[in-house]
Amino acid sequence: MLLIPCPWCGERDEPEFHHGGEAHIKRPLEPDQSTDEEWAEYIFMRTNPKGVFLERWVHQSGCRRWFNLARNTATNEIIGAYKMGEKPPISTIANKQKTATVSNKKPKGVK
Amino acid sequence: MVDAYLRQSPLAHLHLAARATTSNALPDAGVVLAEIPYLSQFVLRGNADNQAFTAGIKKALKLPLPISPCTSSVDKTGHSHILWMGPDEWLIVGPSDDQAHINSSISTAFRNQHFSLVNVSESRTLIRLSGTQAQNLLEKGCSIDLHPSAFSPGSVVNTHLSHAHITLHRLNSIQQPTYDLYVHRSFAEYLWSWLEDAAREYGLDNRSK
Amino acid sequence: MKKYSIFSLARNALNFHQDWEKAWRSPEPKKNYDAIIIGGGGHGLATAYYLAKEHGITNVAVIEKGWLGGGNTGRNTTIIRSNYLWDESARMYEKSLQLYEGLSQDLNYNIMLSQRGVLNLAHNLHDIRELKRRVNAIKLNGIDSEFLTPEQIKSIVPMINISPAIRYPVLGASIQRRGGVARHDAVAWGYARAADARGVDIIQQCEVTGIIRDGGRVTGVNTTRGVINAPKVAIVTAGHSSVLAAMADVRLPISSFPLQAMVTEPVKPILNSVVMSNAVHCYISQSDKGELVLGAGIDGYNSYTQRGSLHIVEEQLAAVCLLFPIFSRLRIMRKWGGIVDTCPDASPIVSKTHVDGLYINGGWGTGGFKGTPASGWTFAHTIARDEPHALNAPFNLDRFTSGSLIDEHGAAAVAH
Amino acid sequence: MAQTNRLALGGDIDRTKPVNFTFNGHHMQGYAGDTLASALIANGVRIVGRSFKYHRPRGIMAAGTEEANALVQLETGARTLANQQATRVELYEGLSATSINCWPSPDFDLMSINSWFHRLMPAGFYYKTFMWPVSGWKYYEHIIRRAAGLGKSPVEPDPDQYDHMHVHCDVLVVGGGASGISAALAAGRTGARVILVDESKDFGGQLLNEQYTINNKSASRWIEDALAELSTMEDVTVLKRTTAFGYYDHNYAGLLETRTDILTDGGDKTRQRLWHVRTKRCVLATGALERPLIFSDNDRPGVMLASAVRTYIQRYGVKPGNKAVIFTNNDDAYRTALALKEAAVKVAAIIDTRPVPDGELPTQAIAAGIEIIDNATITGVNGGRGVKSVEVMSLNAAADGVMGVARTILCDLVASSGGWNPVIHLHSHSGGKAKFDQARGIFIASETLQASECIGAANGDFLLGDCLNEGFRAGKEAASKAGFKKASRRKIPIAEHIVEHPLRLIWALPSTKSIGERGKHFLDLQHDVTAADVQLAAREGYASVEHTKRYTTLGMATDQGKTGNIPGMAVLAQALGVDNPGDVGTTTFRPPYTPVTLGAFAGRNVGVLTDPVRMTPMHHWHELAACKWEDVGQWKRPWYYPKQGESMQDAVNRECLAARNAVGILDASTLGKIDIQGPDAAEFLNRIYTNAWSKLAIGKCRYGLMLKEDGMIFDDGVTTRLGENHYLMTTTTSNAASVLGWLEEWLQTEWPDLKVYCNSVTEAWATLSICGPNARALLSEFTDDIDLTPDALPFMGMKEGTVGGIPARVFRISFTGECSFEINVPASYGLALWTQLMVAGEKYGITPYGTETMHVLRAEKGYIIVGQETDGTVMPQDLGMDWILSKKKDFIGRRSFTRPDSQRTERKKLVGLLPVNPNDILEEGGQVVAEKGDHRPIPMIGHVTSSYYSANLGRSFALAMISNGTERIGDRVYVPMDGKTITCEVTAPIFFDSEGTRLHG
Ligand SMILES: Cc1cc2nc3c(=O)[nH]c(=O)nc-3n(C[C@H](O)[C@H](O)[C@H](O)COP(=O)(O)OP(=O)(O)OC[C@H]3O[C@@H](n4cnc5c(N)ncnc54)[C@H](O)[C@@H]3O)c2cc1C
Ligand SMILES: NC(=O)c1ccc[n+]([C@@H]2O[C@H](COP(=O)([O-])OP(=O)(O)OC[C@H]3O[C@@H](n4cnc5c(N)ncnc54)[C@H](O)[C@@H]3O)[C@@H](O)[C@H]2O)c1
Ligand SMILES: Cc1cc2nc3c(=O)[nH]c(=O)nc-3n(C[C@H](O)[C@H](O)[C@H](O)COP(=O)(O)O)c2cc1C
Ligand SMILES: [Zn+2]
Repeated sequence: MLLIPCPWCGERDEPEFHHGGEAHIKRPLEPDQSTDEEWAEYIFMRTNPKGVFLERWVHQSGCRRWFNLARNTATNEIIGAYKMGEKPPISTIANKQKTATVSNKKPKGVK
Repeated sequence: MVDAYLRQSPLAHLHLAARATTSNALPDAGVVLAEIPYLSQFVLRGNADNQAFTAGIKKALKLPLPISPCTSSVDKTGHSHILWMGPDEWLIVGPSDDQAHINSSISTAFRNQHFSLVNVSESRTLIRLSGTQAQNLLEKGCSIDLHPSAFSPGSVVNTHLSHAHITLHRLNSIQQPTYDLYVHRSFAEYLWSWLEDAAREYGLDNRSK
Repeated sequence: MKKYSIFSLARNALNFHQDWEKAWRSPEPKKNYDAIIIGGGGHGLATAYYLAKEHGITNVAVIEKGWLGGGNTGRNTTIIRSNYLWDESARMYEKSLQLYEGLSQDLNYNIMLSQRGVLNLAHNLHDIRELKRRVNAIKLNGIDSEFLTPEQIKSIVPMINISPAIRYPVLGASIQRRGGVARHDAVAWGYARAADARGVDIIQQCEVTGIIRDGGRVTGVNTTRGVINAPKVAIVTAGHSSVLAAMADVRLPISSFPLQAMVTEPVKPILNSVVMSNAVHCYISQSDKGELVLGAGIDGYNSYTQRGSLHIVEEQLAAVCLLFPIFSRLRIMRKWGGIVDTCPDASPIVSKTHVDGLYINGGWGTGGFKGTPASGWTFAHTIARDEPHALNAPFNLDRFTSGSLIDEHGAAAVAH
Repeated sequence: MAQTNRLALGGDIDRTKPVNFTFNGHHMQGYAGDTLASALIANGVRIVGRSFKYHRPRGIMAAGTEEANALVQLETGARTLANQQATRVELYEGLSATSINCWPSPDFDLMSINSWFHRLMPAGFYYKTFMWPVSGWKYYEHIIRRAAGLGKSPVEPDPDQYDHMHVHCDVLVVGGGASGISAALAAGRTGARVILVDESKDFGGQLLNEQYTINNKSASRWIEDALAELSTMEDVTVLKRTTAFGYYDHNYAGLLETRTDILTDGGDKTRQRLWHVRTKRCVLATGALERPLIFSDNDRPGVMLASAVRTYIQRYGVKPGNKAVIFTNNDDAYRTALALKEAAVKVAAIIDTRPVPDGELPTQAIAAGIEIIDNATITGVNGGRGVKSVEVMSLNAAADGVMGVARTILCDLVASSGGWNPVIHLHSHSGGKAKFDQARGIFIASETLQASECIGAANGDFLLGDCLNEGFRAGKEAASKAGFKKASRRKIPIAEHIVEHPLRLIWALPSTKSIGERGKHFLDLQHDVTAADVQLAAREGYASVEHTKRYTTLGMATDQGKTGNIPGMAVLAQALGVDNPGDVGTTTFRPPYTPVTLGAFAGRNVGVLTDPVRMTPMHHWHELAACKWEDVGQWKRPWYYPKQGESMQDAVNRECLAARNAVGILDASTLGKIDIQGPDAAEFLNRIYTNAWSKLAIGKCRYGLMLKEDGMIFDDGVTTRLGENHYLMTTTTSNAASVLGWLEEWLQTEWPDLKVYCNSVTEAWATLSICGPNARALLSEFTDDIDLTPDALPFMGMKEGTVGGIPARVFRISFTGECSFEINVPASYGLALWTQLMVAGEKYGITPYGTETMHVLRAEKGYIIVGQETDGTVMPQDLGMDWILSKKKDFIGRRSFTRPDSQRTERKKLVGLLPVNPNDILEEGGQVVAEKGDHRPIPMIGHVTSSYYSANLGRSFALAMISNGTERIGDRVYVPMDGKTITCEVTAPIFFDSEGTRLHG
């Protein structure tokens, strides 16, 4: 059971939260102008990385707030929480990423 | 046509008063439970960063709006509270006859402010829990750290007690810790049964108000 | 491949079993193959087997980063059934069940298919309506399926509590009598042995770290044991689908979640069928060794840790105690987790990709063990012919763009 | 039977308290403080049970959690327990135990015939056979299954209660041996919150089995003092009989505390308590488990772990044999020889695999006059039902064979020691890694993912002084890292040390013939896995340690390989020609450390507390009215109210007629209600709902559909404008929480600029819905401040006022097609108003109706139910609801309408179905086909979503989703059901009052 740091309430047990999937997925501003592919990308396609993952959670049974979390999906290590609209804690992530066991590296094999 | 005495709290049909008097008095009961129905309760939503809003509330209710997470404020009588529910959400609690007062004093406090006040007095009932084993009892179903160093008097959290969602408020009592459990009325009977069941090993005294 | 039989056992016994040959070789990877299968789970191995058997393509490597069968194939609750709602699914899973029915003989490896019947319980009116919808659809698709009353359930599962007084009473169930369980490891090992016998190289302890492309075409893979070339590369890595697809810039609608299972201490036979319930989430069967095999719900967050949360297990075991109060004193002996790759419509992807020569098979989520044979069979066809078989054509990747999803959520919630 | 093997002196047992028990029906006696195992030994019992596969006689091999052999069935009836380790069962008065896995008795077991065929049954033999004939496996399996399992499951419900506890601490110390106690003391002295647990009933770990001194006092005094000090610390919790069974992410541990023994009716005490501990730091002082030596026929009753022999003597005052042979590769086992000697048990010899055992302990043994046979091994154990003698030979130079002549040594006890394995299970549970330490021949913890540390014997540090030191250091450090830095001036205790010489690693000891040819070298005693099986696995290519495990089932029994795994892996390494067993690795350690009952996991969430029953304010009225309930999520809703003698159909018919011809009343309190306020509320609704909201007048209601981004229907409901910036949204019962969540998600994550607040008021209101021609008359008796005339309060209007003196909102919304009034009153008045309406309504024929009638009435009108007509694959257009899709604005899901699949003409559409025979009722979930036919598969064109008999129509009818349905109106279609196929006509999905006159009436 994860221990999740709500930016407001502090660390609470996972069952108080609900996972909201990948963070920073933007809804097309003009859905009508988007192609079927772009629309599918927005609704369905997900990065699902093994390594640092920027994800959304809502403190459902607590303060009812949505927030973002940077977590390593290979170890479940939590790197940090940040509020909606804030930037991910890039430097901490970069540090941790070095130690993260695996991540979705940019493919090396592309010729 | 419908008499006020027909009003029914969610635990009314359990006849707690009758049970309390018939159950052999438990002088050493580790847990004391009571329902305190019909409190005035309002959900207040607004922007905590807005001075005008926080000041306005303080003026209207003569109570500061608790801005720090998981805290509460209480008036001198000890009967009115504002509980922090979220960064833009509070639960205002007062005696049962306070509904109109709370409603009008806040509604008239602001003009052109974006806020909301919703009367939820009927949504939840209150179960008050005390006794030497109160903390242990809660720990059977609640994952919040209730150690006094982590959950001091006045603390308030929204959380689970077993399968029920509760707002848990530790009162500012100097003696034994006393906890107020706000529970949605549809869950009240479940929660009460759960508490009774979990309290068995400690001995239970249910006092009706 | 030397044939297994009671006679070969007796013969080898004389020599203290010194002379058995290896079930599969452990060859060094060659430089070039006609096709590379990434992932030595049941699906990958089955794909290789059918490539060799059905399509004569034997210059094939299965590349496995760990030990073959060690992914979800080695950690699932082994429920096999074909009672799916939509025609597309029913056809695919029925093909699979039919292949399963002859698999021990086909592979000359006893996979211990035990068609002891799979029950899906209904606990409310909505469940009943949905189950009946499924039962009817399945029957009209020519697949065996029945609806049972609580009393009929009791006659098949005497230990279940059908009291109407419990919190979520058992109101009915669907049963597929041809459904059941099989030895999961044997499925992987049997396919591996049979594929190896047809010339497939199974390369374990070799992790694919990159997919090499030339223009829009695949040419091979980078691995921890060097570059291996092939004009066709197939990803069959279940929990790791997204990780591998990302190596070729292919985006997938997949998320990977922990899914847990557990076994109790072994007891004398007491449960002869497979019982599943979605409303009070649990699924349970008893293995031939005697332990109860129990599956939990999925954890609600992406993770590759092969561990899940304790509270999920607690909820699930409370459900077991509701349905089987007699099991409360039995003890869990071991619990573990797998990584399930779930699609938004709870149906798999067995498909070509926009990269020429790159194929993807994944998204089987919580229910792909039963799909293993048909998955391999159709995927082999897709790879060999560079076009899908009619059975897997609907399970293409494009459906997320076109909207023609095969939504198995509505009726099934979790599909094991 | 007398306690023939009870020593005259010694042991932590209370000789003044005899305890009676039975084993396989024989009456026996032990003492308070005994385990079942020590009592059995005292009574001279050697064979406790039979092994799993070959049904070989098996005795007691250990004294603790690592016991693999001595499993019993405890008690009978509801409280029976399967597969209990005799070594962990504390003896209690009246205990009754029986052997498992044997028939008729452990001494004479018919299934032992299996061991005759053992050569046909190597590892994995079943994969190679039973394949012919094709249908044969069914029968083979049947027979094989009968042999399955060990003990028996109870067949009655569990009468006991289980409990959960959730606690937090700064330092969790697992294991209460020398290391753990020291760590807890050091941490406790800083003022940190500490929890110290040990699985046993006594603290002390290995100290209890030895005679050490610490700080110049006996170890037991030191333990006593330490526990006394800990008990004075306010924030320290000490739990005995408590096993840390799992260690999880983010420093979360599961503990299982055993609280009542099996016979006591716990009363108010729960049998077991599962503790959930969230700790800041964790000290794992879980000790080490001795591993056996692997030699030919090492499973005979009488072959035991050397340390266990010592434990029985020191702690329980029993002797497991009369003449012992010690077989060891290390110094520690010499302590057993000395202990035996002291207890006046003959020690025939110490057989040491090492060439020159010359440490201090061997010297003491020689001084005690014990013969030491060095560089030697046991090549065979004689005595099928218990050790009678051993064959001993010298090891050759490579230690892979034997030489010289065999010497037979008479004995009835073999105490074997192959070294110690640190217990790193918990460390591994949570993702920690292990590495092999060649020098010491052990796996120890390396990287951890948690804030944890293994110390003492659990870290391979076996000397007492080191354990104490490390414990103090680790305890202090953990507390300090958790923020408690208070220094203590107390000194670290000092213990005397005997320096031990290194062990000699020979994993499978050679015999006169190759392994597998003569005798059996058992690794996994419970599953009968031998060294030959592991070698076979390696030979056949099941060479990964994980393959070997699964192919042979090594370590997969209830003991999870606590003694057999590491030797097994080493044997595998050897078979593969790998020098370092670390390269082969261990299999994964998984929770639970020792088995945990399902009941403990479930805790209090069983029986009536399985899940909350949500109740409306009128719940108990319905109950008194003897309604039948429908479960909707956690809610109980009245399904129908049968009168005496009425069938369900009778009741529903009566309710339906009353609602259309008189007045019906429904408890609709479960519908979700969301209060929406703010200047952007209308804009928000525009985006959330498919239709337009800006122009809705105050006091008016409007129906809305909510979609997900994929264009599929998610929820529906009526929203009312209460004020300028104030709306009240209603949702379906089951989606109430998800809709509020949905609104918040969009507001907080996508549109934070919108000024809107949403709050649930579902529970604040009781909702009483009355409908039918007499509804207005009834209601008008209750209100004088709300004008109920159609003009003043038309359909889709709302008025606030009082009803029965209670402040109320009255909505003219209808789900039945009748003129209806939805009355919302504060929840606590709901029951009062309901009761009054029932009284006053009697003259109007008021009839309470449940969800079934509601469903019939709405279906007659063609109103959909989300989740019944829809299933996540249905768009508004499919229901013929294009009218509700605004063309002027974007809304959630709209873009998906233009995806190719949304445009397909053959999509399923909502239609009505009328069975040609009006008495045929279709099955909900029935599949619709276009042509009659018995062939299967047969193409399906859709399915029946709702189907009822309508008393109002005097016939059956149904709603269905049918491909191209609208085009098929007037066609005949068929619904094959069990036994018959029903012919239907496709109609428009409305059957009653299609003009809506009643609605507006
Ligand atoms: C607890 C649990 C219970 C389940 N219960 C059931 C059930 O009852 N019935 C049912 O039908 N299904 C069930 N499933 C689902 C089923 O297990 C899976 O769908 C199925 O086993 C998937 O098989 P696979 O061969 O595709 O994947 P896997 O067996 O997971 O094989 C994928 C392989 O790819 C390898 N791999 C990954 N990355 C790389 C790389 N970079 N290079 C090389 N190799 C790589 C992995 O090591 C792995 O061996 C369950 C799953 C779980 C976890
Ligand atoms: N000379 C040797 O070869 C040798 C070998 C091993 C141990 N020892 C002796 O053993 C002692 C080591 O002390 P120590 O404290 O490190 O270990 P210990 O074995 O004395 O204590 C460990 C304790 O942890 C308990 N435990 C283990 N797993 C548990 C779990 N999951 N939950 C709850 N309790 C659990 C055990 O029951 C035991 O009481 C020393 O006295 C040392 O001399 C000597
Ligand atoms: C159907 C099935 C039955 C199992 N039975 C047992 C068993 O009897 N004993 C056991 O220790 N493990 C059993 N396991 C679990 C495995 O030991 C192991 O935990 C699982 O394959 C996951 O691998 P891992 O724990 O090594 O990660 C079983 C697994 C499955 C899928
Ligand atoms: Zn919060």
